[in-house]
Amino acid sequence: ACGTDKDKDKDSSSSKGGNESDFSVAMVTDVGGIDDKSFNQSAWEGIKKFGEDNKLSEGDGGYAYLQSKGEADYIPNLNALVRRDFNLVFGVGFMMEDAIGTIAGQQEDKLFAIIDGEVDQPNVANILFKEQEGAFLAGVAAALMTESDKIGFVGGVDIPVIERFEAGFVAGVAAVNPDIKVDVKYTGAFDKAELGKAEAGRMYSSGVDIIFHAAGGTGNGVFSEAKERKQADKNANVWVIGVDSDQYDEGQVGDDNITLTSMLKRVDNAVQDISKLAQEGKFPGGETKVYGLHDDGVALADSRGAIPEDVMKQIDEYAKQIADGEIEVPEFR
Amino acid sequence: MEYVIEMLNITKEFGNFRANDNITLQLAKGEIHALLGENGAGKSTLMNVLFGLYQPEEGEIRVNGKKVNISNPNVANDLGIGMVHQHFMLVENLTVTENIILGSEPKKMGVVNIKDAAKKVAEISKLYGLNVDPYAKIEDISVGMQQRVEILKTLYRGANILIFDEPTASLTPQEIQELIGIMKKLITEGKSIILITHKLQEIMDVSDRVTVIRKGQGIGTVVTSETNPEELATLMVGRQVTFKTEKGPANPKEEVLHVEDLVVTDNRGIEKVKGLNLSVRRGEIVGLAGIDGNGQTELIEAIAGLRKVKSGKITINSKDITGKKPRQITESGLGHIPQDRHKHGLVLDFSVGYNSALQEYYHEPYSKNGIMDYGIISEKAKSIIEEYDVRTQGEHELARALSGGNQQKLIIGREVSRDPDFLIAALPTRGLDVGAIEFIHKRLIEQRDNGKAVFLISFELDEVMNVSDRIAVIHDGQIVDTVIPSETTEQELGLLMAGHSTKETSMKEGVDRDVK
Amino acid sequence: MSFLEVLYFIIPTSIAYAAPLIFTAIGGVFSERSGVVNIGLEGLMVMGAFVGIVFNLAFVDVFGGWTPWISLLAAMLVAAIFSIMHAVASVSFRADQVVSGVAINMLGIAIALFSVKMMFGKGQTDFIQEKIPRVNIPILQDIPVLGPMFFKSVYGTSVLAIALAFVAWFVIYKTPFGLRLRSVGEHPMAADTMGISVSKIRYTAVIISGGLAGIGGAIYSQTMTGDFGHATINGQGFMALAAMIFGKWHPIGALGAALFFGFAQTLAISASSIDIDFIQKIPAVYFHILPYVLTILALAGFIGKANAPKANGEPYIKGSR
Amino acid sequence: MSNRVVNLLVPIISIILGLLVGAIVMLFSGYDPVSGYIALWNGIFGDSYAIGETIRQISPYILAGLAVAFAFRSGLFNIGVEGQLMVGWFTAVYVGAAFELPMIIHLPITLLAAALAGALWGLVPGILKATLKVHEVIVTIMMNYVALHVVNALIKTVSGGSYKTDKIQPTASLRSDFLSNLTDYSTLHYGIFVALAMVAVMWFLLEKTKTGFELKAVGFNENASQYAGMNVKKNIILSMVISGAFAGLAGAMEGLGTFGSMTTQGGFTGIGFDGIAVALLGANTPLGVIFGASLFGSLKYGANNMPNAANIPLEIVSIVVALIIFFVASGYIIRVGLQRLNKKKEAK
Ligand SMILES: Nc1ncnc2c1ncn2[C@@H]1O[C@H](COP(=O)(O)OP(=O)(O)OP(=O)(O)O)[C@@H](O)[C@H]1O
Ligand SMILES: Nc1ncnc2c1ncn2[C@@H]1O[C@H](COP(=O)(O)OP(=O)(O)OP(=O)(O)O)[C@@H](O)[C@H]1O
Ligand SMILES: [Mg+2]
Ligand SMILES: [Mg+2]
Repeated sequence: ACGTDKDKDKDSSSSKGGNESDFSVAMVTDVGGIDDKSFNQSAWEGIKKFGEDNKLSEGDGGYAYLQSKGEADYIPNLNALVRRDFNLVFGVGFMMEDAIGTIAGQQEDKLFAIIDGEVDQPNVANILFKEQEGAFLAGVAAALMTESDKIGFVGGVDIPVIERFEAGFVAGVAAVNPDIKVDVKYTGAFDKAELGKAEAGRMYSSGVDIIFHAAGGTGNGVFSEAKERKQADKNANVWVIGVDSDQYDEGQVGDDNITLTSMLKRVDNAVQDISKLAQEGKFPGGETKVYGLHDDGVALADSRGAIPEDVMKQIDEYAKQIADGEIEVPEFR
Repeated sequence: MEYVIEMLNITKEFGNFRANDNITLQLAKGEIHALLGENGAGKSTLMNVLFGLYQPEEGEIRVNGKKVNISNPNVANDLGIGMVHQHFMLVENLTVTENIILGSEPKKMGVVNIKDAAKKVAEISKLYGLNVDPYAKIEDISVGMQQRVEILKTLYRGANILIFDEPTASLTPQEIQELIGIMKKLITEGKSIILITHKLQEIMDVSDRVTVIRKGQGIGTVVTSETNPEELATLMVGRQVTFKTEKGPANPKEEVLHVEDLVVTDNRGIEKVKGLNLSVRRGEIVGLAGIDGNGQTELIEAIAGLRKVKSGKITINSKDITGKKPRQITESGLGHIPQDRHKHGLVLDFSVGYNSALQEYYHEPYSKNGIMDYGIISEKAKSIIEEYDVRTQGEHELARALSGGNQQKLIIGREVSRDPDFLIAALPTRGLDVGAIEFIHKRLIEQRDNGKAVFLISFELDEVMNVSDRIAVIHDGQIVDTVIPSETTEQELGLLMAGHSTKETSMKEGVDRDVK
Repeated sequence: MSFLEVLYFIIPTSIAYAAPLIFTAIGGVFSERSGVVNIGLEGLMVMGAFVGIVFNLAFVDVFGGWTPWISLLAAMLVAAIFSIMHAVASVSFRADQVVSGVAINMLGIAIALFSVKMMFGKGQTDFIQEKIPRVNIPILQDIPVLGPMFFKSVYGTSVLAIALAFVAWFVIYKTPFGLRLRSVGEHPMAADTMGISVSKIRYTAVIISGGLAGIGGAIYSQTMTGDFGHATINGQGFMALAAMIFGKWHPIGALGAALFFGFAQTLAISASSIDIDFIQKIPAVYFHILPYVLTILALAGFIGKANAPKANGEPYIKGSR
Repeated sequence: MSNRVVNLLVPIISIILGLLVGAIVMLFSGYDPVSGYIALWNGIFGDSYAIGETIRQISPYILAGLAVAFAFRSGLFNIGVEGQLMVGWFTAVYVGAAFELPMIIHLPITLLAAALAGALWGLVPGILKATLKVHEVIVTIMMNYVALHVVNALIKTVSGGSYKTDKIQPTASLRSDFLSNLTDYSTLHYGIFVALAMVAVMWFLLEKTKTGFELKAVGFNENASQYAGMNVKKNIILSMVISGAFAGLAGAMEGLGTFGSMTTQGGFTGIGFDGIAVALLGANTPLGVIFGASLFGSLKYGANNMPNAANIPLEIVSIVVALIIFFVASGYIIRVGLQRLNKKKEAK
């Protein structure tokens, strides 16, 4: 029972000391972990940013996160945060849909948001991204930069999110040059670098010069392969397009870098956006907000000169058209 | 007298059980000193103490008059003490040489110098007439050979005090004769020997003095020439023991086991039983005499359904059981006391009780429609323990903790109490003391007198002669002759076993000496 | 890709895939030949992978091009020390060796991740700059067909791995230590009566297995991922265990088994990419399970049971029977 | 001290030792062990909710442990629990969602289906072992990966290209409002009773039935079993099948209790591998497995509260858990220590 008591004091203290303006937010990571260089990390950055902007401190009544070791931890973690009285709790990743659904049902007076997933509850805001739009630009970049006219896509497990990456990427390539065939492969795992590496090795050997990966840890293998080839032969023409966060650092080989660019998924922006809305009392409960190019939900990372100006211009051109809805990017293959 | 070894007032405890209670044993230089005692009396323990495997709680050990502390086998080796263990200490998948040099390998630039080692082994084995193949793998050679490897191990390390723990328990008569020869040779080489054996005749033949222990306590030491087997037996068991088992004449009835042109191969696919014919009738004990490796094992396993029959026919109670499953055969009337009690006879990690039900657990009353009745099983176990005098803490003790002797009694109890029409008893008395042997023989004869057929396999000629009514001699996978004990001699049997036909034997009388 | 090109891809890739497994599996051979079951290989590999990366990151300025190699040694050292825990438990404390192995696995990943958190303030390390390079072996690489298959752009570590198999064979079957090792794993009491210290041999063997598994892990992290995180090593240790058994507790056998796994994996990858319509129509899952199914089939092919060392898994207790 | 007391003391001392070393680790890495362990305690027993979740976490561990233990008892090492669990999970969810039946029929059928799926996954290594003497460890490891990929593919198929199966019908669910309310909205479900029932089943099977007698005999000594007329091959296969069935039910716990559906698995759940530790901590006996699972489950679950209430990283907890397992495994040395103490006492 002592546990509940402790929670209680916490509650009282936070409500006592806290003035009206303070609005606390927290998140539960999925199995990827808080620093997965992907959406968990990005979401956390968003939350920290929001916290700092509102002079919140990390901890109860401010902002916080809990990490999940496995699927079974989602509900307990969400619950723990709710009990610690955070006003808004984010669940990161489609895996958390059910968990959010359950808790939101039990705690109707609390606010929740889920990233990459959809839950039909009045007190839950759903956040989705148009990965396909960002991927489309990546495809354009690849198609414009390739010299061999052979491009590769390495996916992790074949799930809808990844399929959006694939679909957008392929469409982007086709938009520039329909004759380029994209070599699409799924390794069936997000955590098997050796497979990513072997797959990349195969692709590069078969003449592919640019690979876009959406495969998490498996993607590390793709980078390793490219870097080795670069290391062995400085003018080897091998490139990788990173995903989720800017993977420029992964691409460093001596003073070369094989990261062409990265397709960013700005979960941080979305998180801040939703938090603000909630703070202002405009919480989009029961709605689904889809963040695309238009609202900085996705973007291409700075290529650090790997992509020449003129090419950038063309890419921006496409970006504009997508943002303005002139190009409708497919979601499915 | 000058003693090379003196074990004075040794006491060794396992937990609060005293395996050795204030025992004294003195080994004179150049003598063969026999150590005699019942199963579980404490002989192996005492020797393991001398060899440094166990540390005694009390008492002291002197080597050549000097007090020593034998903290581990290394020390023993350095003191020139070598031991041939009761359960061989050989690594099966290594060669003879590898086993012998283990621990003190000759090296050439960090590499084991097998060639030289093998040469040295060959030399020693020649010197003592052991003729073992230095390159043979242990798992491929006979028990007798393995025994010699054990001896070689001690000699290779230059031991001059040798301990033999039941070396003859698993040897054929020929091998025993040879071993005795070897021991005598060792003595002439100035070595001293402690010999543990349950066979009083051997003691009489080779030993100079005998130390007898009973239930862990020293009974005393007698000079062999001044005693006789009867006295020794009485000393060790504490009561009179009869050797020549009393039995009336047999009155054989109809045939139970019938084997016809049986052909069986061993694991390597080599034919071991080659068109063998055999018949055992109710009310008789047929002994199977033969030198180890002439197809006995394969024959038994084939009858019991543990080994595939290549061709030929086996019937029990004129019911064809060729190629049937073990259980079908058991149910058609077979009882089987297997040759290897640890491999086939028992589940060592099962309790005495479970083991007592190993053959019958699956039917009533021991189990009813799939549910075991351990109550009844305990009852059965208790009665076997009671009736067959199995020395154990009780039916819940693990079979592993029993002495071989008692393990054997348990198996016999289990098989005999099922009252089978046809009982195979393979080496039923191996490693047992005279008391236990007497007891077991009585049981076999009892079975016969109840009109059952008994098939006794043994390497001990006197056992075959004493117990059987007919003796079938097996040689090279065939029954070469069948003789009546009262009408034959050990010599004749020996020759038959060696493959000579009866006719030759009469002329070959001269050879006896070699055989003996 | 032409058939030859396919081979030029499959063979080097298989070997590269196999190298970490070879080291680890042979480590397992040592441990289990001495009678100590070691399912802690996974955890030991994790240790190695972790130390390899961290050391590489820390000392790259000092050692430059040599860094990855010295990192291997560091990984070997630390993993070897770590494996002492398993030795103490299974030899001195008579622990159930499987449980102790499980503990090693849990502990390995936990310690590694915790240290990463402490050192980098995040869940995975940075990326190393000096990876284990691929080299072209002079002259040999020019041999037609074979050259490109075996001697063009190979990892030095792959060569080492194959060499190790033969060294291990030599040690186990030709040296006194090897003889004692085998005897202790088969019949410790016999070895004891011959004055061999069972514990000493078993400790040594387990520590060797730790060192080799450590190298295996460091090779993996320095060739495949280039950083260390919670998922860097997952399952390789168990694959190595499988390779050891598949190879019948024999170093050369383990080598073969590991190479087979690598081959099966890369075969599946290149098969899935053959540009024939009906192959492209085959659902990916069939290619994903292909390597594992192949392995099972291969095993079923080699009829006959792989005999573990007789005393494997049993603590040696004087005077017990 | 009587043997019973010792047998009780050994695990307790191991746990204390594990916690002690863990505390030292925390101190050295600048965390407060006291608040850490208070957090751990509260995470496990702190309130009805925590208790509920802890028990929920224990259920699959019990079944996974039984699976490993059962195979062990007949001399087989089943590392394949992980895979058997996954196919069990999927099958449970599929059958649970696909049909509409009254609960009294639906739930049992669903559980049965899960058990069968796991059994099937155990059958393969069983047959290979019995007929071709292929080592079960390799086959089960391989079968784990096959399960992972096959299950993911199946999820995609049955969900029409999605990453998640439909939710199961309430008639197939182990969820219980009663238990949930009792433990203030925890996800505690009836699975724990299934698990405990299976403990009883295993105990009965091994200790009371003819089959159990044979399985144990074969595990100890195949030759003697054959001599005693048992069908060794049949028993090997049977053992793997039953073991797999337990594992399949462990999957059902997740599918019908905790989640009610199955999402694409990025990797192994880990429950299967933890099952090995659970089983051996419990000395491969049914009751022991309950102990092992409780220890494992509660520590694993309570651990989550340490970052939450004392922000101590999860890894430290894993270290503590691993150490506890290590010390329990090393029980012998603790026994020796206790006996020494005894001797001293008697001496006085
Ligand atoms: N390692 C042990 N642990 C516990 N008790 C033992 C151990 N070894 C022997 N004992 C006990 O000591 C007694 C003597 O054992 P020992 O092996 O010396 O008998 P033995 O005279 O060699 O019998 P046998 O003639 O059958 O070889 C046994 O009855 C047993 O109760
Ligand atoms: N580990 C042990 N625990 C309990 N008793 C033991 C142990 N080792 C040996 N003994 C006892 O030692 C006695 C004989 O031991 P020994 O090794 O001489 O067996 P044995 O009777 O000679 O067996 P066999 O005749 O099959 O060789 C038996 O009474 C047995 O109970
Ligand atoms: Mg003895
Ligand atoms: Mg004996």
